[in-house]
Amino acid sequence: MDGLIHPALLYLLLALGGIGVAIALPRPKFSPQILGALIAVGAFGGLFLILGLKASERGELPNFNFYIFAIIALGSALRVITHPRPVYSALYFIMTILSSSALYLIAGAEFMAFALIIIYAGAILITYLFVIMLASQSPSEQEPGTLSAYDAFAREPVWASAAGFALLALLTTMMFRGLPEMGPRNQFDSDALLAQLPGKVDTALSMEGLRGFELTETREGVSAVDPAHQQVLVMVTDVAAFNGSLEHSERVAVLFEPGARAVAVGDVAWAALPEGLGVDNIENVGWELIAGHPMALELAGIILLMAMLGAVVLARKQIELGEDEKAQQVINLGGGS
Amino acid sequence: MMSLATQGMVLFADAHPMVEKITHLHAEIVLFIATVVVMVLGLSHNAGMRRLCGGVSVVALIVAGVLGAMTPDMAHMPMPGMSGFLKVVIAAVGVLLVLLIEGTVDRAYENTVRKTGVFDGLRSTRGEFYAFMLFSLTGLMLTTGADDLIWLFLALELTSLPTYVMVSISTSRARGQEAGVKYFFLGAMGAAMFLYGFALLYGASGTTVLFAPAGEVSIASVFASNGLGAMGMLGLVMAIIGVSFKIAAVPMHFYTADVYEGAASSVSAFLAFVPKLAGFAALILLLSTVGWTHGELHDSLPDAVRIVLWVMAAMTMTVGNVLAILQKSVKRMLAYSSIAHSGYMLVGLIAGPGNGGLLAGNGLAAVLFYMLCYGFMNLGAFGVLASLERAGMGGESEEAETFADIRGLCATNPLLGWTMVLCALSLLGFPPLLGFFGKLFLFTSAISAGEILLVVVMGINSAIAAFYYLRLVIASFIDEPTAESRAFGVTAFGSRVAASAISAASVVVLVLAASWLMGKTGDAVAPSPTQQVDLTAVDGIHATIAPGGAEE
Amino acid sequence: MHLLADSMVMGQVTLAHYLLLSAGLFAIGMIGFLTRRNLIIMFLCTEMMFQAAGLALIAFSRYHMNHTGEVFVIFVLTIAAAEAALALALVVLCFKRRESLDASAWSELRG
Amino acid sequence: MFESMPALLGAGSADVLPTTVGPGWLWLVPILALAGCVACGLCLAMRVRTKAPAWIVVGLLGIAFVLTFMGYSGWDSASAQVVKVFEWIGLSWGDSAGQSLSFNFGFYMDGLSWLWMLFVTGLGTLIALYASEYMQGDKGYARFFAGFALFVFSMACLVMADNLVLLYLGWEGVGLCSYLLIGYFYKKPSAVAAAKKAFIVNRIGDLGLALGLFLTFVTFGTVQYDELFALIDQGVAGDMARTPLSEMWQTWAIPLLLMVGAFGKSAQLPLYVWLPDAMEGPTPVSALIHAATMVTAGVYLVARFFPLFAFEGVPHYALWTVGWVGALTALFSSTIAMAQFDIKRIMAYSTISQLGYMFAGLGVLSTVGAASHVFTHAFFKALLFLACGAVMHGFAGQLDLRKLSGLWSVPGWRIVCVTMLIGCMNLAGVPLITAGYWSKDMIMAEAFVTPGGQIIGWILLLTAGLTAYYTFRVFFRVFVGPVSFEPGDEHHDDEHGHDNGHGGGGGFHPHAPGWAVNTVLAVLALSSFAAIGLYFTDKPNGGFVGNLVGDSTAGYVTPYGHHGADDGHDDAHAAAEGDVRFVLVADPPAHASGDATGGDHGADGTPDAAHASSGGLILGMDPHKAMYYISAVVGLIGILIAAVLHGPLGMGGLGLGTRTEAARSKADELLPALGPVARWAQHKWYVDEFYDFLLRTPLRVLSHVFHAIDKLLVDGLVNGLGLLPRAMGSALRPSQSGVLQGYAAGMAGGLVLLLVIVLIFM
Repeated sequence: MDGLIHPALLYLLLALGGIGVAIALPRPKFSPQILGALIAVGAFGGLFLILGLKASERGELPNFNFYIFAIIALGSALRVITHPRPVYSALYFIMTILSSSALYLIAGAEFMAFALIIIYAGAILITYLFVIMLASQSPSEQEPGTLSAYDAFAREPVWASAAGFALLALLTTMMFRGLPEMGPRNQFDSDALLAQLPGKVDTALSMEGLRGFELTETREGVSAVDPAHQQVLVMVTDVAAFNGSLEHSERVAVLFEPGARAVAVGDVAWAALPEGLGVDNIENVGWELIAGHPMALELAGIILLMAMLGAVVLARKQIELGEDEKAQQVINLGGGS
Repeated sequence: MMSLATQGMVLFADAHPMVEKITHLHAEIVLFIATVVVMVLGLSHNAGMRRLCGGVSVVALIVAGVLGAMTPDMAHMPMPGMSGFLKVVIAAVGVLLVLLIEGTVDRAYENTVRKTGVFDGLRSTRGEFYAFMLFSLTGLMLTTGADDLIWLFLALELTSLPTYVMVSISTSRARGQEAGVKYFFLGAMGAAMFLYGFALLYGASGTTVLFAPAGEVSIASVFASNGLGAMGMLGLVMAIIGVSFKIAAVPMHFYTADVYEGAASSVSAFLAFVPKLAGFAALILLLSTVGWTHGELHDSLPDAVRIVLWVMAAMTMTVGNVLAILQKSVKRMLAYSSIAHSGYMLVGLIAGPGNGGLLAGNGLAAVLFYMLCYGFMNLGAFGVLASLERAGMGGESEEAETFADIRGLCATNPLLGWTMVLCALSLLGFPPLLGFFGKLFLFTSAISAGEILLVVVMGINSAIAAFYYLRLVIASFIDEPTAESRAFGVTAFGSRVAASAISAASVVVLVLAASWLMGKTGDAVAPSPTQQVDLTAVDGIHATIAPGGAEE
Repeated sequence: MHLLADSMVMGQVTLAHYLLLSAGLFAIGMIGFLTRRNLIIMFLCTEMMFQAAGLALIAFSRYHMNHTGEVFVIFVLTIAAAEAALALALVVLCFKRRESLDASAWSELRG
Repeated sequence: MFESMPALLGAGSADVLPTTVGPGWLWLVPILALAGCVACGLCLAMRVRTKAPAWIVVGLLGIAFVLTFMGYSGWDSASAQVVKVFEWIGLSWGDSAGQSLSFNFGFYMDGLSWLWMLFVTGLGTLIALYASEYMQGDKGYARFFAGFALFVFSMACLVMADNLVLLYLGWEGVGLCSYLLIGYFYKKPSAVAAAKKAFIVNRIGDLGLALGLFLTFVTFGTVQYDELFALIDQGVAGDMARTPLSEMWQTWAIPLLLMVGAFGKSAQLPLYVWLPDAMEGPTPVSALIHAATMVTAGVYLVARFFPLFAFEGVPHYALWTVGWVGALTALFSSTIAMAQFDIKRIMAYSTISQLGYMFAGLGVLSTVGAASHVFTHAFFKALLFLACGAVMHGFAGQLDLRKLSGLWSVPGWRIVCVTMLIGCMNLAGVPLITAGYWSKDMIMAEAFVTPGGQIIGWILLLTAGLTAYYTFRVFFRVFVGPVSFEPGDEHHDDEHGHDNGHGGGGGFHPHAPGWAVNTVLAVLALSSFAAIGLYFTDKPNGGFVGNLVGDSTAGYVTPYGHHGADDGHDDAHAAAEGDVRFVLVADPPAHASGDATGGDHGADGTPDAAHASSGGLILGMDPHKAMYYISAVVGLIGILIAAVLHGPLGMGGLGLGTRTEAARSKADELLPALGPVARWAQHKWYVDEFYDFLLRTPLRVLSHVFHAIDKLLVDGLVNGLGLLPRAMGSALRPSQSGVLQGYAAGMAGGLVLLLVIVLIFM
């Protein structure tokens, strides 16, 4: 795994990217921004290409959409920092957010993908746009199309790009070095979660026509006891563990008589798990959020309250006494009547 | 058949750490309630009600301190008693900070109201100011007990976000806003750094839980069994560097002087204690996940982390001290010295809890003790500045700021003058004042950890510190008062003077209790007897469930 | 949505893709913070750095097959929103005083 | 484990002074001083304008002295009294050795502590009495006495402490008081600068002491003297394994660190620079703090830890450094003293020089000599300073010896003159009748018989001659000769009415000292003489000081046994105790074995043999005896030269008596043309030529060189210590440009650099 990208190639491409960014940053006079952006995106593209080749070698090529959205995200991120007009920067940032959310989707984080669009692109960035509109000098006053001096060109583009890409080089070096050393992965625990969602199990079983079970959590999953038939339905979350001889990994329901101590292969009646008896991403996230981090949720609420208060305090009229009031104040302080 | 019902209950209890956690949070809850009360009180049309804000805050802090003292130990933490101890410290210093902050914001406005009797709710910032303070203190208390990365992240943000607002509104001068902008923007960058570090820590370990009871997965247990790895190392170092923004350590120190100078003195005192303590608590927790057991003698951090901290500590001390020498403004000088003090305390972090051998100086206890000392002496020094004011432009009073402003203070105002002298000497580490014991403890722990070179650097830096702390002593004690310095009178807010004087008195009186206090800090960071990183536990998690069906 | 959703398991090479992207966003955000002098754009860049952390969290979350990372992202969003609210209020305040969004306009305190 | 130790050390803990419980009321001694400070603070707050603060302090210090004396009388010699007042810090983090840090507010009273306490409280009382008159009318009267009492308190803590931490507290405390009192005339920028210099230079020394303290704790696991010295006596460290000290680098490193502390406080090369400037303080302060007591704290520290300094089996780097630095300091500062015109500064340099003697004495293992010299020096130097102070006070701040002459003949100044003469005789070492002669000789004699110490001895001998010269130069110039003076330009804050002083001698009436000053001077003068008596009492045990030192940590490691007939002080005592065991590394084997073979005391029994092997004979005599004659002669020569050049024998000669001020001033100039003097008496040219080319020129050049070194190198070093951080600060200052993004760039750059470090070291 160490050879994900050859270090020399990695640093070469990163250096190229740095040069590209440095060129792309706005300058007062000659500013070949397009060229720079192309170089930078090309460098990133080259990196992803190499990674992709490596991935296809190992047979774990990511979804093709990944590459598209990754390049869009990086390209628009680049545009955020290079576009001389703040409004466009903010719009490009929305672009970055949107492509990020697509990447979230590719990674299977559906809830967060949509939350990102709604909260970030929808709420926060709109506020930004609003403030940019509010705070920019209106171009009509001056010659239309001119930029504020501080937007027109970048500060220390070369040094900043060098520092940024040095940081990127360090981060990637260490992360790629660290990847193969990472600990064993945890198991996806969404099925174990079933145990804690008795209502969901109940609904799914009802839909399959398996009614009248009393649901109880057990260590392996949910046992649904059918009092009438003296049957116990156990949903096994890890079949391979449940029985080492089974190689396929579909989830199955195991029906067997109550009171059976050990389950031999021969004693097991296999049945397919009812359709819909799985846990969605949103359920997982919700459970993790509510059951796993309830106090953090409260804390986030407190922070939002604080931020609201802070924004109100900051944005309203400050205690700046007008000239008359100042004069009055001096008299008050001095006279003391 | 198994007792399904009972087992179900147990499972349910396991799944809801809320019930368990909330028993540790009584102090924070009280503070939050007080925050809301203060927010509402501050909007009252009745001036008497508005003035209650300070009182309510003080009472709430005292109650929170008592509750903090009663906090049960968090057995799964590496240092179960730390949170409870720190809550008491926070409450104690917090009370003084509230007293000091009295009247910071709207003196001019309050005076106007007093004269005219017209209240304009839109222009009062009194109650909110206390609210922000209590928010921040709540966040600080939450930081000390963080056992989860998410929790730690949120608590750190709750600690710092209000301080950004406090700095911005602490004076109506442009400087306050400049300080606010710098502090906020650089703070956000620091936050992004440690957030990225947290993300990598999560990536390296697969969990956000920092510490968990034996047998459960936590970052600490994963690191203990699998090693840190490059990913974990990167995450840890980025988290450390990001968090060191809060403690104003090099290279994240740049904002310090500008912000402390731009903010009102009382807010500077707040900044020098609250975010700094939060930063050190967070650093202690983060470093505890890897532990100080990586050296040849099982007595140090992993090499790379140790060296990074080493460089940071040495640079921080030196940069803070050499820049402090050049300052004309006392506030700026104290800001740079605050950087230097962070450097001293980083030495304690490097030393770690010691290995229990000959002269097991406990560096973490030393850090906490030093933080306690620093809280008092620094508050006293800033408090003197906050207590002196003169009529400035536009009817708004100006606080004392430069060395020239406090010339001959011992002659013109002996109480404040001696407060300044005592606090300066204590900051210098002059025996037998409290600061001396703080340094003594740090030195001892560093020596016992074998960091001789660092101790020498620290010693040299303590000597350099004499240059500028003595200027404080000279200015207030030896120099003659000038017309300029005589223009400064004592503020109308007696509580500020009281806060400064109490701090100075603590610097002297607590010396007698130094032994007791050191014992307390030692207890606070005593390792949990049950906290053994169980190597088998981690394997157990990944082990598949043995076949066997329903168990008995 | 399953059209986009990748396979259930994210391998290390795929993770490397995400990490490269995340680190790239982080670095670009930092470069932007250092070069752009408009206060709003600067803050936008810190948001980008937050976003980079969010992307890494999602990728790790997938890799580790648990959802803690996703939950972390929710909180990151919360904090980003809170910071944005405060930052924008502060920027407006500053703009009112100086009629400029130039970060260099605020450099009176120094030394 | 014992086999690894030198056989000599096998005696076990019997050699440590047994500890007994001392009188519980001993805490009154420091507390009385502290009470004085508090009372003066109250007077200051209540703006008391009377002399009440002085009387309070004099009274309380007097009581403290009486109590000290009572305690001393009740002291069972050959034991160390331990008084525990309360436990200050008691921490433990484990059960094994070294896992606790505890120390008391408690006292450890052995001979060394008693000796120091006796003269600290005694001199403190006397000088407070003097100051009651001297400081009269000054605005900061109460402030002065508050600082004064606080100083005595701190000094008492330093001396009486039974642990290193309390000693450190006292150490810093005396430094602070010194700082406050030097800066007493805070309106004078020079005084403030001097105060700061003193403080900062002392901090360098304190750093050494602090590191020594920590290292001691690390090594021994305790800072309590009784435990510490028991461990040293057993020759083991405080760890579980009881590692023999002779195998540990700490054994020689700790003394080196402590030595740095001692050099700072006792103004030795190169840390002496603060002491001459410290004369900016009021004269009583110079007398008490910067001559008699505080500056000897370094000697005390080395003597206290002498068992470690002279520990056998490890290199004695510290001891040799102490000896050499002491000797060089003595020579160096005496040459500077010769070129000075300010009499207080001359006294300051002579103090440094005499402190050099004490350190040299310690370096050649003569703890008794060093302590004796501390004791006698305390009296005569305090006397000299107070006499100078009286002159300064009377002549409106005039301290230039070119502008003062013939005070002997001014009415009302006779007591000052006589006492000054006594002081000068002591300092110059007038043979037989002065205590200073005996104590100085003790050191020199030891130096000559100590292997490797001969050069130190010769340096000290040369210094003795120079000392005699410059001492009497002052005396002859100021007190003898025609009456002529020019008042200084200083108007005291008091209401003495010297404001007409500017008109030269004509309208100026020197203000003769009052009863308090005269009394104190007289008492001190008598004490200086009486100090001789103390040497000769109880002779078998080496006299009063010898006894005391013998019954202390400094004496329990008694160095060579060998002594001249007249003061066989520590020898006999040492023999009785049977612990002559520490020898210098440079010691030839013969000598070592002589000492080492089971308490036979070869050196004692056969002094000549031992000395023959080490020092040889001088003038066919035992070096001790020879030294008595030689040093007497050297001293007298010095006085003679002074008399020739500056006194009644010189210039115009005894009978000619018409020398003018101008001529006398000329004599000090290096101008080749001596003008009128040349015309007066042809035959004086020889003297002048000799003076100029053979004696004076080289010495002037030498002292100029040293002075230049002093200014450029040493002073520069100290200033540089301040300059370096400032330069670094100035270099770093641009980083704080105030630009938000500049800071962000710094943070990003720092992050990158630290990550590079991680990458390298991971």
